[in-house]
Amino acid sequence: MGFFLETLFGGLMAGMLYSLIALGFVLIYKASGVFNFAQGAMVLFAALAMARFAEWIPKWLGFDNLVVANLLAFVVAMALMVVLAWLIERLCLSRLVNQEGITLLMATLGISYFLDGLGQTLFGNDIYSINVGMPKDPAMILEGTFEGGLLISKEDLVAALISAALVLALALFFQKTATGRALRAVADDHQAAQSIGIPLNRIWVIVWSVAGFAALVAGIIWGSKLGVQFSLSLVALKALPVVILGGLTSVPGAILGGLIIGVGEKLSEIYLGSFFGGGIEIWFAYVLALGFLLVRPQGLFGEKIIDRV
Amino acid sequence: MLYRENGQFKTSYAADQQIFPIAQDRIAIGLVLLVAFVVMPLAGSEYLFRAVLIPFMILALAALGLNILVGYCGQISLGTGAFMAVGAYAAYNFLVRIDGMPLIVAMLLGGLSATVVGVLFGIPSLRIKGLYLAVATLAAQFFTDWAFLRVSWFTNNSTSGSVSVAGLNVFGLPIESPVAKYLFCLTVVCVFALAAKNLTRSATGRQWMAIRDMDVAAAVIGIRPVYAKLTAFAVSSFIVGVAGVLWAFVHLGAWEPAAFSIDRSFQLLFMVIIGGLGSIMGAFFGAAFIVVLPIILDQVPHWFGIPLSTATTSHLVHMIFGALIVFFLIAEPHGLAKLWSIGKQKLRLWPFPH
Amino acid sequence: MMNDMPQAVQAQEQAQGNGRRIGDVVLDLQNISLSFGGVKALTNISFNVREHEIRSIIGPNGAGKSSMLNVINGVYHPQEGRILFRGEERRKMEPHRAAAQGIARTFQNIALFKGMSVLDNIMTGRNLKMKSGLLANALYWGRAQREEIEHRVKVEEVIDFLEIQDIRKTPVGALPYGLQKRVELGRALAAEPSLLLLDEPMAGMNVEEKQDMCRFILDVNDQFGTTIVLIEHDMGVVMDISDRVVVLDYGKKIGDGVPEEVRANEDVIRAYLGTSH
Amino acid sequence: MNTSNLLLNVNGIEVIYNHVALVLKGVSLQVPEGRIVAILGGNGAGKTTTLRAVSNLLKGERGEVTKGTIELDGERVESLSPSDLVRRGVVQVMEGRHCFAHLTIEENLLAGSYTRKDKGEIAANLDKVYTYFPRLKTRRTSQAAYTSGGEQQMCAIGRALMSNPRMVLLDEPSMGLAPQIVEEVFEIVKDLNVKEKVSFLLAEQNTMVALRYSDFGYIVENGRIVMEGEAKSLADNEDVKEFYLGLSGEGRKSFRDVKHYRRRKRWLS
Amino acid sequence: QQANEQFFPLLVYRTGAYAPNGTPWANGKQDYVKYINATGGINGVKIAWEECETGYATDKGVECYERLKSKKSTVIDPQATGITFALTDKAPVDKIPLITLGYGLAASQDGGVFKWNFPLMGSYWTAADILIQHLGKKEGGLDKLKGKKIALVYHDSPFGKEPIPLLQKRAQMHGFELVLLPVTAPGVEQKATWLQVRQQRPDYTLLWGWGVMNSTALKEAVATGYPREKLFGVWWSGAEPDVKDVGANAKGYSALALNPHGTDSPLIKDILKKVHDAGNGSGPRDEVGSVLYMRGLLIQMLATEAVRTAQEKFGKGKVMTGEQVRWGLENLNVDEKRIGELGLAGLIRPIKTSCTDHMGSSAARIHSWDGTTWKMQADWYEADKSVVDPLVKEAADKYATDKQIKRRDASDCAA
Ligand SMILES: Nc1ncnc2c1ncn2[C@@H]1O[C@H](COP(=O)(O)OP(=O)(O)OP(=O)(O)O)[C@@H](O)[C@H]1O
Ligand SMILES: Nc1ncnc2c1ncn2[C@@H]1O[C@H](COP(=O)(O)OP(=O)(O)OP(=O)(O)O)[C@@H](O)[C@H]1O
Ligand SMILES: [Mg+2]
Ligand SMILES: [Mg+2]
Repeated sequence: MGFFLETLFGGLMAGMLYSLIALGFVLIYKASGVFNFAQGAMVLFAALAMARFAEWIPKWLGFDNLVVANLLAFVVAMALMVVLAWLIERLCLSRLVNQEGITLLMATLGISYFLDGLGQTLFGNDIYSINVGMPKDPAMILEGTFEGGLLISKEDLVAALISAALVLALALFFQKTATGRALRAVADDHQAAQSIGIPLNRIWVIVWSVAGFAALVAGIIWGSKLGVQFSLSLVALKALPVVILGGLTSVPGAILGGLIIGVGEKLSEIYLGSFFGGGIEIWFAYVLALGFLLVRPQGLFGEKIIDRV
Repeated sequence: MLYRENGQFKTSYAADQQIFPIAQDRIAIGLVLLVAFVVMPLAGSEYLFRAVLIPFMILALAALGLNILVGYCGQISLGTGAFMAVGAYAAYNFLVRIDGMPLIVAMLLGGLSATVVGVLFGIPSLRIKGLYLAVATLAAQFFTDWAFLRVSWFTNNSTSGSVSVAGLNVFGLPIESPVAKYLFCLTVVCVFALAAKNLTRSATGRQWMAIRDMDVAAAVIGIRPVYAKLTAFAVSSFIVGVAGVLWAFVHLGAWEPAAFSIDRSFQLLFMVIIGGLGSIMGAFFGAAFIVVLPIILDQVPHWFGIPLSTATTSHLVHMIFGALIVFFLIAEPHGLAKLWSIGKQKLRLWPFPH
Repeated sequence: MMNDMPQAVQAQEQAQGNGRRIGDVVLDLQNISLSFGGVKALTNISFNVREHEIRSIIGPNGAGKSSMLNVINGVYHPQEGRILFRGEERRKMEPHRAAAQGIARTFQNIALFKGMSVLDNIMTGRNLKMKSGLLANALYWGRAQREEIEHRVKVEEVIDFLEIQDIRKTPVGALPYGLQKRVELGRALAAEPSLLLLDEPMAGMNVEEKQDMCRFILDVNDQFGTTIVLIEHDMGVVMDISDRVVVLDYGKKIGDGVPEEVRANEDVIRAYLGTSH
Repeated sequence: MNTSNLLLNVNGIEVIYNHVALVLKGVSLQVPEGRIVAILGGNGAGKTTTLRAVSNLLKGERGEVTKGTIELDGERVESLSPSDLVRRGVVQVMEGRHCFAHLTIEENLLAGSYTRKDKGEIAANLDKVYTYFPRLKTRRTSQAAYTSGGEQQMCAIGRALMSNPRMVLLDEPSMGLAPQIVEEVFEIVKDLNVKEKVSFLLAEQNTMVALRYSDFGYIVENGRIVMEGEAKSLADNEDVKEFYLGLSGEGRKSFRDVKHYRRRKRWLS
Repeated sequence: QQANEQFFPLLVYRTGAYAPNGTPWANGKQDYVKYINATGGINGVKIAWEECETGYATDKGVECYERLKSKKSTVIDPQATGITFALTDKAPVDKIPLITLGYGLAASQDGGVFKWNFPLMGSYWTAADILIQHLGKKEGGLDKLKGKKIALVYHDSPFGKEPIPLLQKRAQMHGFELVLLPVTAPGVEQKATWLQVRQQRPDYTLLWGWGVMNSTALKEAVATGYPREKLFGVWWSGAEPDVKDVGANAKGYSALALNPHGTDSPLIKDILKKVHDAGNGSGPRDEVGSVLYMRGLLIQMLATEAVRTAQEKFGKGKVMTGEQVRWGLENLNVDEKRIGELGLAGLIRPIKTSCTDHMGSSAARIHSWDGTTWKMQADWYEADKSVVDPLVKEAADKYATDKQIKRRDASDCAA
């Protein structure tokens, strides 16, 4: 029982971390109808910026204070992400107005190649660490109830809480504000949105900046967990089943999807894995998502796919 | 005004329904085939065959298969690598387990196995659409990755899970030298390109495209979505499976599941998009762009003797490649094949601009 | 059913006057109700369509006209009611089965296959009649090629009929709206349907183009004996070419009869026509 | 035409799609302040393209203005973005409705007020639209994709009005609307024109109604203006009568008879 | 390159997911080439070289191989298991030997079947064997392993799966329980794996990872409180990039050391002087002497030694062909004396290859992370031939049948 609970908690917390990445996908998709293939590259880029600036800034300015260094690095990295968003809009998206989703997806692939190259050129390709003071050691709770206690990873717990807060804030933003509504309008029909005066360029800069922010937070959390290195961009793959399970257009969906996938894959690996020889969690996550989709083709909270004649 | 269809009147529907109704096109394609089948084998270097042309052919074939599914039938798939793997491992098993199994038969059986798996994973497409389907097909990708590692029967109990083939021959002719391999791939590619072209210009192809463009309307005029989608999955995975066999047998010789990883799936999808959805030619353009361009970019600094470190070159190649993708999409969102046809159209009007 | 009789007789008489023969009921809709969630699109609607007639459905926007067509060819499944087609009761049916039974249609928001040429679009209309299989098509030899040419001949007839020869090879996406509507009609005609459903085929056309379209519709009706169900907002067209007219309003039937009768109907004037027209 | 208070002045524009298709071949037209101007013409004549050129929505269709100028209040506006134009009071209602499918009717309308910041004004506009189109009020909570064609058309027009425009570019507003609603829509157009001084440039197929409600008309054929004039004089023109209004000497011909007449004509030729 | 230069194609990866590991490795290779050139070449023959970026991808690797082989390549270190598989087929045709130091196919140790493969100094099987020996020694005898539980946390790929047969054999011999825990590549998510470790409480855990999988495993071990002292890695899990980011938390973790590291040896001092101080270093100076740098260096050194050996037979001061270098690799004899000359006295054990043994030595040590550096332990281990050799023979024979290769006979060896 204790072990089951540990697995469950582990799954929930892993799921929250997936949600955080999934959020980036959802934001951009929801707001502009683009499936942003470059999300992984953005996470890496942001994390690299954060890690390197936290290392460089104290050297340049000649001080030695981790907190200040991290804060400054965060600001600089965020500024960089905004510049990036602006450039992406200027050089790429604004010239692809009204194109089909698949073309835009392809363009984001180009962006992702570009960012990979740029990130490694600017920041190097070694392993760097982000130290924002995440607690690394485990905590034991309920030692009286269960033999050996229940193990909770403090790092994961903190990360999960941050993710949850971020996701919540963004969900509110989308549902409640006029900008949120404009973003959804753009996703439905670029041309019509333009025709009624929604400035696509501004909207896109905003969205990509917000996605850049989400990428930065994800990059910091995952980066402090895994170390900042190229593989960080691959965690995006873990977020894909979450995105479709929750629904491409739903911020709350990203959370619930994350939790379901997190718990589902951990439980399956531990309780079913041994029957299959192990290593099943990755495909199990996708099969789980597929199963849900068969019941609800638009994901749990996704907007219904409309086909009418 | 070298390129004109004016004055080329068709007197029968058969003539109008040729693959290349315009005489200049026929001549051009004849020339390309001549170069490919005769000039290249005489003039090409081993490097060109092994490192450029063979992978290019095989990936173009896979892209062709995928294009049937994505470009013609509108079902986005990210499981292409999986179907290639199924083809490769199935053909491998037929080859090693059945004595005297000819390569061609093993290859076709590999393709058929991929068809079966493809249709199986195609069933969700009856309900799931668009990007949701794309991500759902990743289930096929990860599942096969896992299965070929885990189930040692597939790899003939090799300890590491990697397998290899040797002594390939077709009708007694060995497929060992680069030229032989090249010609073999070329032939297979030509045969399948022709078959694919035929399919796409026949009733089958129109059914696929109808489903792609508007599935409700297609159903209303009497096209069965189930049949159209599943045949697209079947044909597509058959071709992709055969490409998988070639990739494993002819190009790599020895391989592990990673040869058909998710990166391959993405790579193929990109070829199809950048080349041009719904175009046979597009598959070749796309493969050329994604396979050949980085190789060339990689060597540019060398040609000019620019001393750049390997890492810098490679980062630059990444950046330039990414930028080029965006550039070409902006120039023509419907891919290189469309750019090509607009070019031809301009040629048709030349020297008048409009 | 009973109160349909006088109308039918009248219609028959009128039709004979035009040199055509109106036959028995081919399609009989009885007490159809359809709702989406809370929205009642159709409430208890009954009417029939006779062989060879031009039957119009009119009504204000959102009255449920398009929904009615969708019910007839199986895109929507009504919650209540019976549908008899050629005397047979139809249970829940997929659209492609309806097509197989000879029901073709066009759509209100053009539903052409955007990526294909005009020729290919119309060729898809013959899909049900083409029998060669996957392998034969891949080889494109013998039967497959013969079949392709045979059907091409038929399609060319349709193209000639609709006078769209010069845009044969154009991708439909680049065509102006009016021509797209014509191509869509061509696609439906290529199937040689016995019942043709037209959803606002003349929307967005100027008078000249409407005249052409009317001519096509009348000729189809006349030459091939095709039964036609027509939705149209142009009262001139409706009154001129239809044999009988059904009027819907808010999902309810408020009138049914020959054009003159409908035009005089108080309810119809109030709900739809407005002051005299 | 009196040019002293010209609102919009389009001068000899050429438009090319996809770098190859030349669609407008020198179109010039003027919209004076506070007037309703109609562009008439057959299918594919270039009406929509003209409107897109004005509202700068060509880019998304891969089209571009290659020659000529477009002036708003005497100021060149070709390089302004569509949203700048909306801020300056020029808004387009696109052909084929283009409602935001996943948004509800009310959200669609509110999205239309993106350029307005004043909450009170937005609420007032919303009320105004609902009074003009009561049907929308009853459907306000359903997703636009699930409303009927006519309801979507109303939604599209209403959405454009939410930005308090000075000039509306209306592309085929009558398409798919019931006759009564067509009248209503044009009444609303007239109303807005009279009461709120909104100018209209409208592209229409329905020549009859369009000429009845507009002040001035242009007839476009094949990318060129072939005729222009006061609406009244156009309506009296014999050619216009025959080809655009379907009227011949003795009044309207039945659509049924046209058939025989036409067919005979074809046989003769 | 000029006609009188010996050409070395250097397949490397300095970008992508494995760049942190690939870069020092590549720099080591390059530095040694530069060092040899700086000291007069191989008996006067200068070395020409060209790098090609594979990004760890097999198809890129094949492309690199094809591109560089036409320049009369001497010997190739593919730097990746997947590329090795693909090249194993091509090498005999093109007559270019492959060095796969400490990786590749374990069975390729058998030169009778794998004429062109040289897994010098160790394979995954010798590695696994040595790890078990080490555990046995800790327990005070291999027989004390009875009833113990040993988990293998491995990269789910041919690389990670290769040691399993040997470990199973050892498990049978000594009666310990082997728990297999695959980690899906690339290994960024291992929570389930380590929860299982926590549940099963193995006495020891072997780590068989590469790249990001290693540091993630260590972090998860920390997060689930698994003692690092019980965690033992293969030599691909025991370099600086694997622990750097975990820092003090990884203290106590041990891994196999295939090669020495540090900057104390005469060789490294000389390289720092002649290459780096001359402004010619390939990477940053402080990377010199790191574990993977040293591995690259060693690979290039053995390749150079093979050329030297070949020159002894085919003509000093001449450029050797691939076939001649292959002979050199097969007749390598790096004894204590030569090791001393190379400037690595006491840091590596003698390597002597033969026609049947393409490995030459299986000696390795263990080093442990003390929170800031890797500390080498004194004991040398060697794989137990009686355990490894039968497995090698069996696997090689199977490969030979599959590939229709005839085992080389004595005459072939003599040639
Ligand atoms: N995006 C496009 N790409 C290429 N050609 C186009 C495009 N849009 C329109 N055209 C072409 O431009 C011409 C004019 O089209 P436009 O839509 O302006 O006509 P219209 O007068 O509005 O016709 P309708 O009454 O049918 O709406 C047509 O021949 C059409 O085929
Ligand atoms: N799939 C659907 N889901 C929800 N509501 C629908 C659906 N289809 C139609 N409706 C609703 O049913 C009602 C009738 O719609 P329908 O399209 O049949 O009207 P119509 O008579 O064709 O109107 P128009 O003349 O404007 O085209 C409308 O209120 C519409 O919103
Ligand atoms: Mg309708
Ligand atoms: Mg138009």
